[in-house]
Amino acid sequence: MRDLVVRIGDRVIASVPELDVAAGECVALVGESGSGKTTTLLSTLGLVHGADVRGRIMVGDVDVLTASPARLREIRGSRAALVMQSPQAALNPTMRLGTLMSRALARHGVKGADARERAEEGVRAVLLDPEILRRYPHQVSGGQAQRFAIALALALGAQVVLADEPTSALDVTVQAEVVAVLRRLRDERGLAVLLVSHDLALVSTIADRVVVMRDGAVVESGSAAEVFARPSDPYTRELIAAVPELPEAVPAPPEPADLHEGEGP
Amino acid sequence: MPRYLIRRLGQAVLVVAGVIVLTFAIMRLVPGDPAVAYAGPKATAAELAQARQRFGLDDPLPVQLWNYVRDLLGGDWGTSLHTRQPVRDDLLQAFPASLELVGAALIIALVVGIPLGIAAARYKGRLPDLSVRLSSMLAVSVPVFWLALALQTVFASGLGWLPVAGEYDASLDRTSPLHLFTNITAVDALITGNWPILTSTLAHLVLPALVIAAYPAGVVAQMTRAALIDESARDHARLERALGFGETAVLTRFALRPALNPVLSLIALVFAYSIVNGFLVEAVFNWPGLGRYAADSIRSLDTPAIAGVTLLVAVLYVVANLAVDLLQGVVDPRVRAR
Amino acid sequence: SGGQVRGAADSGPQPGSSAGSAGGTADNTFVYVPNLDVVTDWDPASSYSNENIAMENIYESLTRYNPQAKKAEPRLAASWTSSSDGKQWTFKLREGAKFHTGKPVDAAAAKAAIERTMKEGQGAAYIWGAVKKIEAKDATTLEFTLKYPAPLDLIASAGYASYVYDTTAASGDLKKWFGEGHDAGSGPYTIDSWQKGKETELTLKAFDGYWGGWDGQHYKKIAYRVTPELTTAWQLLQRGEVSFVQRLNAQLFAQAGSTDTVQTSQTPSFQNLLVLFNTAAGPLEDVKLRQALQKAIDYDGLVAAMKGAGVAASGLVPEGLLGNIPGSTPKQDLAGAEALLKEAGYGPGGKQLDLTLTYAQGDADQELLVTLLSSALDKLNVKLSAKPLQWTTQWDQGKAKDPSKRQDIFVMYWFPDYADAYSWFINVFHGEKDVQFNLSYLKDAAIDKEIDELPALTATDKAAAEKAYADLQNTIINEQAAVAVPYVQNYQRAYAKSIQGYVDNPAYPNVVFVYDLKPGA
Amino acid sequence: MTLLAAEGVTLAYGATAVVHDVTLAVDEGGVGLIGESGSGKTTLARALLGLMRPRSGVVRYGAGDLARLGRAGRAEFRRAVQPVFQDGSEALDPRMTAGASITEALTTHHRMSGAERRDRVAALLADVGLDPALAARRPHEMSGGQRQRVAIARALAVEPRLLVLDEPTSALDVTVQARILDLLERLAAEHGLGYLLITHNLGVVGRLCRTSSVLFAGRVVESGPTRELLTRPAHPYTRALRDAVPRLGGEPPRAAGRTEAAAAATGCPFRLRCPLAVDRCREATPQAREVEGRKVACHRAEEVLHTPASSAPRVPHGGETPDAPRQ
Amino acid sequence: MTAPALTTLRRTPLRRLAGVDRLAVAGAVLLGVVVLAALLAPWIAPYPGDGGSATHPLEALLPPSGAHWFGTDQVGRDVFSRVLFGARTSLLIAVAVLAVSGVAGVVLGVVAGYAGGWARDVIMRVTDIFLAFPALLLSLALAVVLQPSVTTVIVAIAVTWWPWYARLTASVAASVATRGFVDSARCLGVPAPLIVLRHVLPNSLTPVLVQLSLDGGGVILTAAALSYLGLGAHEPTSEWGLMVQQGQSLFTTDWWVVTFPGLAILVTAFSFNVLGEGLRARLSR
Ligand SMILES: Nc1ncnc2c1ncn2[C@@H]1O[C@H](COP(=O)(O)OP(=O)(O)OP(=O)(O)O)[C@@H](O)[C@H]1O
Ligand SMILES: Nc1ncnc2c1ncn2[C@@H]1O[C@H](COP(=O)(O)OP(=O)(O)OP(=O)(O)O)[C@@H](O)[C@H]1O
Ligand SMILES: [Mg+2]
Ligand SMILES: [Mg+2]
Repeated sequence: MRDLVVRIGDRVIASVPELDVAAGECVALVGESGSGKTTTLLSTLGLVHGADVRGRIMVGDVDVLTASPARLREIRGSRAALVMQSPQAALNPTMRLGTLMSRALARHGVKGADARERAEEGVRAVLLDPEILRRYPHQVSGGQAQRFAIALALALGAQVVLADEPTSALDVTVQAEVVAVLRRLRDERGLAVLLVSHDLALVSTIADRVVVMRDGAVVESGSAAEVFARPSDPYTRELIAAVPELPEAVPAPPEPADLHEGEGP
Repeated sequence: MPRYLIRRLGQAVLVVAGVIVLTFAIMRLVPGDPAVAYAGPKATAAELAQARQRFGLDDPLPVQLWNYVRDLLGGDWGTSLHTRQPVRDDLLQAFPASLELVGAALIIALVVGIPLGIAAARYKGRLPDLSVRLSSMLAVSVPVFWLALALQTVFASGLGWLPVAGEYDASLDRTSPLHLFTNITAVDALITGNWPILTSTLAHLVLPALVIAAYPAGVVAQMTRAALIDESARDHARLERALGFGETAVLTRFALRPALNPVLSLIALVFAYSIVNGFLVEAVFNWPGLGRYAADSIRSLDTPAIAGVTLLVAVLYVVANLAVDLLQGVVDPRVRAR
Repeated sequence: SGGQVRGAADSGPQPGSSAGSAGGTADNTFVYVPNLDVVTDWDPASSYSNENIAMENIYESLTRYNPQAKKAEPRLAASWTSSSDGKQWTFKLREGAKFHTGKPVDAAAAKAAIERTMKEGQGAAYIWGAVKKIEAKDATTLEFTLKYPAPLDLIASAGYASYVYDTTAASGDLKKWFGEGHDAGSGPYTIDSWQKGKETELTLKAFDGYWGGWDGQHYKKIAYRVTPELTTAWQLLQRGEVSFVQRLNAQLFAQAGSTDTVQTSQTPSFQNLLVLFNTAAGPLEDVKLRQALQKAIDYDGLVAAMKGAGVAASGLVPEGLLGNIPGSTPKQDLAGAEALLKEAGYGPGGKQLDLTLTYAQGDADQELLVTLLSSALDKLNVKLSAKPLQWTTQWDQGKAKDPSKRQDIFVMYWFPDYADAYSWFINVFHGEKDVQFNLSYLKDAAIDKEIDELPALTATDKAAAEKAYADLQNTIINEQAAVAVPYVQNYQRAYAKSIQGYVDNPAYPNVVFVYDLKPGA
Repeated sequence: MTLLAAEGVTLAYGATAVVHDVTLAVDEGGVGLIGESGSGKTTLARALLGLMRPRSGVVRYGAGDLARLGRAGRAEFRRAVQPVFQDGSEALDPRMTAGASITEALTTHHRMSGAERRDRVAALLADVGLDPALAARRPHEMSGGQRQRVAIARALAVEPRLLVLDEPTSALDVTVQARILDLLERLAAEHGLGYLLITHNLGVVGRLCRTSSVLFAGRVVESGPTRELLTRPAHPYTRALRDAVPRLGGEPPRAAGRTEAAAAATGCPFRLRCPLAVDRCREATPQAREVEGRKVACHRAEEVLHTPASSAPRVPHGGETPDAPRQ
Repeated sequence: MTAPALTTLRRTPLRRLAGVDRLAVAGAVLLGVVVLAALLAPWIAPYPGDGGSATHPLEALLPPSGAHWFGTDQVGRDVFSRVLFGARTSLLIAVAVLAVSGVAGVVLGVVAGYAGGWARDVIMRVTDIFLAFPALLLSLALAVVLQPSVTTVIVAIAVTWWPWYARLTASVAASVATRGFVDSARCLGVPAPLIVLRHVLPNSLTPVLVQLSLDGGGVILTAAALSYLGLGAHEPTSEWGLMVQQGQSLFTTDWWVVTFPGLAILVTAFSFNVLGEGLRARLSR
């Protein structure tokens, strides 16, 4: 994905001069509520309605704004997939997860045994039992639902996951689990992740690059390490300062050696 | 599910009990002495007293109520004053025809209303939407008795496309008599393969069913539209779009099922409403249903018959509600979990 | 209810019958359209309601009234004689007549039937009130001895309670047997199917053993198709689905007159509208108020608005019957009415007078009367609360034991049970122990006495009878103001063009003697 | 001094108990109540506010039982204890202006002249850092932060001694949240207020509360000095919570075992999610006991305290051990 | 962040109107016309007397013409004048029914919704029972018991209508009662009746008001149906349902007698529906 430029409407809801997400990279969009994060994310898939979207949005080699509606529907799901904020609400309540999965696969031309295989593989990749495909949304937990949404993306072969505050409705313990899955997929499969969040602490632990937005405009962007270490914009500084700190564990427990090897912001 | 079911059943029984009490109360308010009506105008004082005793009219009200309930449960719904038949038999006779009419109307309403609702939701805010909204509002605003006259005059007597009135061409009774099983003419004709009567019945059904369908079709279209718009604005619809499904597919393949739930819960209400609308329409089309029976009993202040119809329709409503609740469980797995 | 069959089980599908074509004439069935349920009582002894349109085709009485000749003609009785004092009547029965049960119609059977009817004492059984004794002299000779002189040949032609039927038809309770839809008549048709509440409530089929025989053209079946809406009935007739419509409104009747496929007949009837005022209780106890109401009715307007469905009445007795008093047609007089109201303390500026009125549900002409009357009264500060009811209900309310539950004004049609003016007086204005048809609740010994003398006078001295009738009408209408008579109905029938030989017989209101008709082409 | 306390309180909606046998005291310093969503925090708060009757146990106000207070006692309780709810727009009647809402609080317990009222409203608004002109606005005309401050001003209007703060900032932006927390800190210090702070944000408790309790599935699993709890958790659940909190620039958070597992109905409620669960945990419900300066309900608390985090819950790794789904 | 919120303050009344659903405006205008017709009937009707007790049997059933726009009826009354006067009857019934049942339903509903517990159970079960009778059916049964009149119609319909408002209000009030500001008022020590009056009631009313305007059409249809069955208004009152019933058998010959009152019912019910629908659309946004 290259050269993502978004300008919207007469009232500018989101204006992002430049935003690239490379394979295996996690880019985080941060900023206060209403700053245009979701809008930016959705315009990537041409899903912003009732607004005037200008600029150039490329998903792979497809220009979202000039592509035909059919072509656009083609890339949705198969190239870039969405993971939304509230896990259960994002799933159709009257449909077994497997039904949704197979319909989505069929939509992109995968059917029959092939589809079953892809579905189970996707589900396993997010550490779920394929049995979950037989359940309805209200029978799964928030974390499971969120992981299933990621599994959908994997099964469809999406190279980029667009995650809109995927964990803000979850408890911290569950959040950790979803984030771990995302990280692992990024590392192991080279999945690109565009993550929207307002939790700077969370972002700091996962994102490679950070884009800070305010009132529809980008105020700062750069590598995560840089932005957190030396925020240049006053607003970014305020954001960082507002993160409540836990009292440090004294003494800090030694890190287990077999986990989280070789990663970090 | 079973516990939920039991609770619903309990509620339904409670409501039916209330309905019986209320019906009883209304009946006791009706002017005129049932004993006089029964004993006849020339009854002597002794005969009157006997009639009073027979009807238990001298008992205290709670006892009368108890007797009434006991009779009802025992299948004795009283004797109609104007047909002089047991009310229960009258109702059994008239109800299938009403069911046939209202059933046909509801089928029309669903077949017309749901696609219109979908179309309106699909083109929300555009011309198709506006026209569906306006026409559905017209449909729920039209006085049925007037619509019945208008359609009959235009399509039956004016253009001659459809039969004027009646349940089927009566001369068919002689050329191809109908074996009755369910007492619903169309159904019986279908299962016995009586094609002349079936086609005749269907032709006769069209106009009255259309008239009765106007209201439910309007309601269903409005409700489908509203529920679909609601549903398609939900998060899950956004996900479905993001999976590459087009707007129409999102509406019909995904949003429709959860959206059907509110539509379904309307059906019970609309069903009862339509039966009552039959009171206004059946006479015009000479349809031998509950509506005509009710209208006749009302005009003749036939208390047992009025009570019978009232009870029957109210109980039907409760049962329909129950059925709809069960159906909702089929449509929406969340309900099953309750 | 599995396995029940609707329609005639015995006449399976007939080859060549064109399904869906003009129901009725094509397959030799006469389809009659009544606007109300047909049968309320199958017992020929007590039947006193709409079912007469069927009963007259199933049952026969000794004589039948001929409106052209204005006298009774033979039916089951081939001839009859009476003694000069009018108290002894001998009927000679037709030979070869059979009941549908297979039994022959003989004098003993006729005696049994009439005696049972008298004993039951219901409906119009009063018509036999003069009879002291019936004897079956031989198989065909039936002799009546009367308590007082009475026109028994006319009485025997009555539309109700005059039927001769087989009293031995049932092994058990005869009334119950009738109630199940059986008949025991001797007429040309017998019950084929009867389903209360169905659109085609009743069908009759030809009785093969009818004494008249079935040579020549006759309808073999009669169907009664209940159709409450006039418009619907008219449309059915127009499309040829039915043969005969009992009643249309004036507008539809006019349309029918100019429709090719339909013929019409308009006949003056013996049926007039009575507006009965409650003389016994309530505000109308005051005769001034009753007179005011008489004056408030817009007689001319009503007849005009009816457009031919009725003619102005002159007194209680319709034209064509002994006792009719020509030239006493009433007129509206609002000023007079207002003055009378004022005298009684009501009227504009006075107290508001609240009155209740009951009339027949669905009768357009009565509705017109109600509209005009309530409008006129509204101007006079009288509020009329009019309730349309089905007959039985209206009647029950009129007969309520508790006078306070009765209406102030009772609107109904009256026609004689046999062609004689006596019926109006004895039934409607004679004092009664229990209210039956005296729905003005008039109770006046002098009037009763005069009424009681009428039959004898009619049988003996026509001129005196004429005068007695005139006096009575003056007393009842003008002095007592117990009733207003706005119009006499014209029967307006519409029926299929193909039907030949239809004659409206006002003595049998709404009855079509189907046997007498020719189906035509 | 203890102002308000729950003693062995069990709370239920209909037949289902959602809070079991909880004992908790609120005194003048800040007290924190931590727990995941649905653990019963709000329910407990409602009981403490007298909005809900305990099925068993008592809520004590001062020396008396809250359920048995007389008219006067109740009025006094109402004046002394005030809530601040999660969402400011919820706590304010959408049809009332900010001024009217605050005035309602003022006049419920005191008679006041119009001028007095206006002055007090202005003063209260200023107190929470708002422009007094805001008094004329309705909730939908204000930002979330402003609404929350009006709600706080309203609570302060009756000059309470104790605030029950039910997730007062979770609906707000991080920056706004920080400002509100500052305000609370300041007010508590200035007015000598006691407060119960309910949250699932450990950072917030760490900053504002001297002591805290951790709720899991309606049971207090650990309580004691906040600092102790957060630095050296004695209950595996507390530990999981703490480890799962992402830290700015810190390590990626760790997930705590099978997070979708439900609370166990018998034995230790946490055992299905607990990496340290042993047979005993299934057999006996652990009772709260004193362990190194805190109360903890865990059979293996000592081990948790003294084991290094290496044996702490792990993120299940790789596709080879998919979670057994449980319903 | 506060900027978008602030704009609502600066809205002028005109702008606010422009923001209202166009359907609602259309409905309101249409209904306004009907209301005006009702109010001004005695002045704008060409034959005001015909709206009441005048009759002209000699001019019966004249087709529409310059003198009688909608023709004349069976007794020669001007149908146009009667349709205008009929608007008074219909609107009177609608307003009275909605007022009576609305107030009764809202009061009971708020009590049920706020109090909860057994009070709610009792009230809701009673409403369930009434709801099991379709409105027209129970009205019919009642109208049979009572003397036919406009008052009877009002009473009969109101009896069947209140449970809808009770149920609606109860559910809204129950959800309002769980909202923070109600708890917050309770915590302030505001007495329960005041809480209901000040907080619960005002915040529960909007959906009821929308429902009321939607129901206007239903009431008018039911009232017309009752009169059509002869259980409502009676002569010489101008009432549309009654007019249709009396002209029914004239439809094929003298269409105007039935057509215009029928259209009047349709238009009035339609305008209520459009207004209500518009308000509902506005509310749900
Ligand atoms: N369909 C729309 N029509 C008009 N304004 C919109 C629409 N969608 C979003 N907005 C406005 O655009 C701005 C940006 O919205 P967006 O949802 O992108 O913000 P966000 O950063 O995702 O906020 P949050 O953190 O609350 O999710 C907001 O002011 C919002 O009110
Ligand atoms: N009104 C209610 N009726 C029935 N159950 C309820 C009700 N309110 C809450 N519950 C249930 O009680 C339990 C505790 O709810 P509570 O709101 O106290 O949790 P919480 O800790 O405040 O959660 P959160 O962090 O999501 O606010 C949950 O399982 C919830 O589903
Ligand atoms: Mg967003
Ligand atoms: Mg909570």
